Amino acid sequence: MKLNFTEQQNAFREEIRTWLAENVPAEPLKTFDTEEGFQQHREWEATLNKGRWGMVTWPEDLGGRACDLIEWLIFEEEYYRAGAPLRVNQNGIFLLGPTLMEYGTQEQKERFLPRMATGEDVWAQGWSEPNAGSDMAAIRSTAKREGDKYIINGQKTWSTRAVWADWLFGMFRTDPESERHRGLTFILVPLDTPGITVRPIPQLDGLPGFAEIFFDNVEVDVSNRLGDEGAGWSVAMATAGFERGLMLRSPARFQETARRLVELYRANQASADRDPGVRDAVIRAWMDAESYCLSTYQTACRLSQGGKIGAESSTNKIFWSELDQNMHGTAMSLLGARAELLPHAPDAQGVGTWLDGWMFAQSGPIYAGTNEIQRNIIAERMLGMPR
Amino acid sequence: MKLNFTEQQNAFREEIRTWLAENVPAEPLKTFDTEEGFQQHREWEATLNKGRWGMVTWPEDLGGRACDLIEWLIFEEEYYRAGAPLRVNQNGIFLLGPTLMEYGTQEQKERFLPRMATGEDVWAQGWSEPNAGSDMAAIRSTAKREGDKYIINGQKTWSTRAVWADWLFGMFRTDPESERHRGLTFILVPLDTPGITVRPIPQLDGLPGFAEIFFDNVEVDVSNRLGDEGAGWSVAMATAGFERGLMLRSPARFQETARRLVELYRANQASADRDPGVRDAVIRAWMDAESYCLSTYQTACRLSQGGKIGAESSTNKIFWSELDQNMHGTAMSLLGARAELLPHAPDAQGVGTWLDGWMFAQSGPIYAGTNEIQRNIIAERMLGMPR
Amino acid sequence: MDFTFSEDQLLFRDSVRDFLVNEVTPERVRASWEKDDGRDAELWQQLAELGLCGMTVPEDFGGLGMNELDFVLLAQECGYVALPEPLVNTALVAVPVLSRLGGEAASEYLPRIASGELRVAVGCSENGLVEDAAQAGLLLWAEPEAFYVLTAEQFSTRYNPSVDPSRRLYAVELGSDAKPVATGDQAQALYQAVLDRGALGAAAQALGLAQRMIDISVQYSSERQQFGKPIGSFQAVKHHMANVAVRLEYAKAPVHRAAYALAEDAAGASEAVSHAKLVACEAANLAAKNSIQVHGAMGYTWEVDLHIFMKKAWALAGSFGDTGFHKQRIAEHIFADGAALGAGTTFA
Amino acid sequence: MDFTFSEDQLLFRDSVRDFLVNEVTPERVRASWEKDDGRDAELWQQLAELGLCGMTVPEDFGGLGMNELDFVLLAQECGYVALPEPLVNTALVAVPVLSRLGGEAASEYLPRIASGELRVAVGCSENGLVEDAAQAGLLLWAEPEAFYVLTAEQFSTRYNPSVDPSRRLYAVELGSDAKPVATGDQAQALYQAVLDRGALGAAAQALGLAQRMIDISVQYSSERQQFGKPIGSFQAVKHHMANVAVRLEYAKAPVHRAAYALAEDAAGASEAVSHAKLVACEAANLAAKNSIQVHGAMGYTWEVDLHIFMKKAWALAGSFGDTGFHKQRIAEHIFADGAALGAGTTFA
Repeated sequence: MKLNFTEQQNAFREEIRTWLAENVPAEPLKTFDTEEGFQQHREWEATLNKGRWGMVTWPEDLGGRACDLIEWLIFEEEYYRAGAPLRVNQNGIFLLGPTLMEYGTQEQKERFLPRMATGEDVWAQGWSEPNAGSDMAAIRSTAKREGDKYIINGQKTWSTRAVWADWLFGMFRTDPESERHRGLTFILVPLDTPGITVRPIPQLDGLPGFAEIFFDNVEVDVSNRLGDEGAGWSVAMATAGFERGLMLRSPARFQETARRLVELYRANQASADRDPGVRDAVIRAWMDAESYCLSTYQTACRLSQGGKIGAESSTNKIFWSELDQNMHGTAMSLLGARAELLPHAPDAQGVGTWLDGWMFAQSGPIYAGTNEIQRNIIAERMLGMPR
Repeated sequence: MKLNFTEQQNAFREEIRTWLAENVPAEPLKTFDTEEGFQQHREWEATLNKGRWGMVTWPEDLGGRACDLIEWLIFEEEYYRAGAPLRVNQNGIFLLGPTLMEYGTQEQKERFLPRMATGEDVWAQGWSEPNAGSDMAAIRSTAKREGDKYIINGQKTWSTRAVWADWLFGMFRTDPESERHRGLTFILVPLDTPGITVRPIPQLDGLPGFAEIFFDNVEVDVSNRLGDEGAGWSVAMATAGFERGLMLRSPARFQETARRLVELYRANQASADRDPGVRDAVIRAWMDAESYCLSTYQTACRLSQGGKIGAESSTNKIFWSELDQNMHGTAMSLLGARAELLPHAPDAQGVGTWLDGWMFAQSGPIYAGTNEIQRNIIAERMLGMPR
Repeated sequence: MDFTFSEDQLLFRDSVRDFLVNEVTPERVRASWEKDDGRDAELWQQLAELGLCGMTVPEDFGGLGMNELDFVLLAQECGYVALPEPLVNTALVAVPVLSRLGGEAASEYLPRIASGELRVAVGCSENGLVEDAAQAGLLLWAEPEAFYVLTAEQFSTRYNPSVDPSRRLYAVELGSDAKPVATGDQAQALYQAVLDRGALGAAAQALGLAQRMIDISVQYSSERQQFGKPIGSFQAVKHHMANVAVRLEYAKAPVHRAAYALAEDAAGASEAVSHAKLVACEAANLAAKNSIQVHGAMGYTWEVDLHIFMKKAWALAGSFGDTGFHKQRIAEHIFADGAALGAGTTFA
Repeated sequence: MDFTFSEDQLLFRDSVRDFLVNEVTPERVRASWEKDDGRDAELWQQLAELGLCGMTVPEDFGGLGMNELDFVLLAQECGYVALPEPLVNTALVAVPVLSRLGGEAASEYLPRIASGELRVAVGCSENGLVEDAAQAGLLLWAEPEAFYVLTAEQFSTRYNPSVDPSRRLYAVELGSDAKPVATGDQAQALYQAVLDRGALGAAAQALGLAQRMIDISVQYSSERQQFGKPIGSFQAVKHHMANVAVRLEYAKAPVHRAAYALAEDAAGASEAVSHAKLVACEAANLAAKNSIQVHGAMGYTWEVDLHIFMKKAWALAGSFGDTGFHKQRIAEHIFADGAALGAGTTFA
């Protein structure tokens, strides 16, 4: 055990810190749930890519830096510390990218990864269906093979970024006779294909953070299939693993929230201390964010040495999503009467983005497998309790 | 709505307050989980009965005062306020007594109620069996009818007070072919009948608060049956309702605990305030105890006007048992290093009975139907969620 | 000792509930969100015709002469439908405070409020922002040392949008000709009266909101299928809802006691209000949290009705005294030397 | 950056775990409860022979020369079996502190501790009571301004029974001939060293206790049938255990970091210890609460083994600095002007 960074790691940190200081936009971008904001974020992805900071964990020949997990954590720390924009590209970077590298053909890698890296192609997810939310095996959308085409029909929902994205990756039932996990295939679909209708779904803040997508005899070339026909489930499970596990939620995000919460508390201490539960919650928030960081580094080191991540990725999902909810809930209590004000309200001084964060935090325990599902997984797979 | 007491109610309060001031033992009794303490408590029941304060809700001709629910609440307030002994007789007063009055024959009432009132007969419960804890319908102990006798075989467990009690009331399967709720009969059994073996079960504090009872061809006269043969389930459900519902846990107990917690906090404020969660928990404890009192009075008034108590008795069980656990847990945190000391430890100044209370509080969410079962009941019967 | 509502109170509640549930549908709430002023003049007139705007106005001034206790069950129902119109602030806060102030202001304005002709807004400096100030013809503004009754010309407003689109909040600036109608002890009493009644209104609405979120979630989870059965049959989902039901059940009596205490001007009324507001808003917050979880991704959308009630619950938690304000009042009460606590002290 | 334990550390942990699980059965723990002194001389000798008593004793003094980090995994295993013998206090607290003190005391006593011949007790004034003081031939007593090394003749003891029958706690009274061996800054540093190492030992044991309570409860709930199926198949029971697993999982790294920080004398070690103790003891307390609930009435008895672990978890929560002590240290750290918080500060 050695809990400090190497010179090389420190130099890496210095490099990204310097680059970010010079390149992070002075004005915060508009949210990527608006068309203008989406475009701004797409441009930011291009800027990142020019600096070779877009996909730091990708191999160098794909425009990455082949960062190991520790370097990735350092990158994330500096990224959040600098207040750099959210990644509109995260479906690509963290989900489809690694899946393509593992399951894609050489041709697919060359075709998709570079354009993903530059932000030219932004990807939407196509997992859920109206009756297959937590239960992905209930997927009903079909892709019927006809020659070298698939003819897709059906409906996807909760597709994040789909309103302005270019491509969608998702699972479709290629064997109409199949049930549950069998007979599903992983297919990549250009969103401008005829027969596709995208209906935005407004989320809590009123903006279309996700969409429903309707497929009406949509023709997709067989070369857009990822992995074997009927093997979609195992390909998708790998992707879901990337999502639930380490890669999506770096500790930096929660540590920055905890830091801002401490600041908010200190700036309002007199009124905050009228409710002793607030001070307690702030202390707990800092400790939990710190625990999350320590545990993530410990897991990252273990994985670097060839360890595997298993059902404990479910503990990860529960821990950060509840921490995030608790921190933002504490901020709401702390802000009192001001908590309800939208950020642009003229008398909202000091409320910052807490309300947006609070609403966003509500999605944490829900998406990528509800926390109830995660608890089942922990009990059954990690603890070995009876089904 | 009129939230103050009548002159008559105030006079009643004055009367019991005066009597208690004169009669409550100056020295606390030993716990009734010891033989000596049991005897002391039996004597206290006799004293109470002499003052006609033993069974205040019972009819006057049975030694009671025919108190309505409000008077009973007042009685309890004064009883807890005076720090009077716990009731060794509570199985009788609150469970079997009301059941006998509802289901017993005139002969049974005359035979059992007066001796119960004086504490001459102390009653144990015989509900649970080793494989029928929360699931009472799984009872297997049998009572075979032979002439005017029942021949009882089997085993009961978690029988409170059974180690030194005189009688047991319980449920036995009289129809060996029957399943689940059918074929059960409610029978009263003298614990000195040949064939009965009582094995004490030591609880968390090491004392035998309950026992296992083994029945080996135990002969009981048919006249000891309560209700019809095979009707045990409905008789028992009434009893369980008395236990879960309003009658068992009067608000006074929790309000006194909350008061002591406030005192403990104030006596240790400097050290307690190092953990802001403690002050918050104390404030919440007081509020919840107050809520419990208010809600109980509201329910009592509703019942007095002919209302019924239904699935909300399950909310009652959850609310008080979690409140009790939280209050004692807060006291444990507050006491810090002293919390682990037994009351007679020479350097345990100021710890009082919090540790005993903490251990006892662990049983609240378990007995009389676990809180998980109660939550199911609330969801299914009160909210109408699907089974 | 009688902790029940009268037959009349319950019947009136039932008829108002029927009206509100039928008329103030989620669609109508959404429609009012779209309006510039957020208000629904037709609905307000309907409420006035039912006598609700004037319910607490003395009979001499054209009202029904009822009090805070009579109104509290209706405030719950207003929460149940997330009524956007400022009925609770009018009937439970502004009118009783104006009646206490008495004099010319009362006799001039109360009849017009009762008829629905005059909209009144009420705020206090603890809060900062005032609901519906720009839509009101009359503003009651309470500071600890000064109480104002101002007509529209005597103050200006600045709009502050809330997460709850029903709430139209305004910073108010008093005009140079604004003169307090009460100062000193009288102002202090009126300031307390505004805060306490406002907090009671928020608490009562929170009860209704929590109940509505339970009802919506129970219905959704009974219909929505996953893994081949309704999600409401999963124990985790049941227990989420049961936990809300428990907290809600035990928040009701405190709210009713607080209403009684205010109506009777009882000692300790302010602590009773603080207790009620804390437990009721906590129940509503838990209802929001568990309801969105039970709804899954649907709960995160603008499309299902849940967010109408959830956002109002979030907003009310900080209104008319936030958690810190009310907890501090409780703390001052229970940690005071010689405080009467423990068994037998609740109704003393 | 390497946050893993070495192969050697893990192998040693495994062999000690095997020994402890086989030898320190619940029956053996119960047997030691019955003894007057609560101690098991044979077991102590076995532990010494395995090198555990002297594990952190420098090699020059007959030990294995290891440090707090090497020992922390073993402390978890001691918790897992609820070891009654004071191994953690000896190897993780007394020995490192005596080594820091150095001089004659170290060279005289450390070899005898390593051999198992001399039992040592360690306490500090923050705590009040000292485990095993009456059974020890040597007492280390730390006050902020004075540090004592006392032989059995130099102090007297008064027994204080704990809820955990394994813990033999004593008030100690220093004899008139007791003289501090260190004062001033040195005493202050030793006092901190005792408190921090004691707290780390409690935290590490809490991890093991929590894991044991999970294991016991999972096994019990997989076997115990109700309503025709194992109770462990009910979602409410599963989620009780999953909640413990989550808290436990995220308490481990803080404990390991704290051990590293103490072993390396790193800046911020005391805050790291406080963080570790708070989260580990909270995980153990939650494990106790949810385990008893999963056990139902069985969990409330003296007969099932759960209470062996539960009571130790309760007791450790207040030992070597209670929740208030440690929370205050965290608060002083994070609310200080110029505190380095946020992303990238954890290992700075």
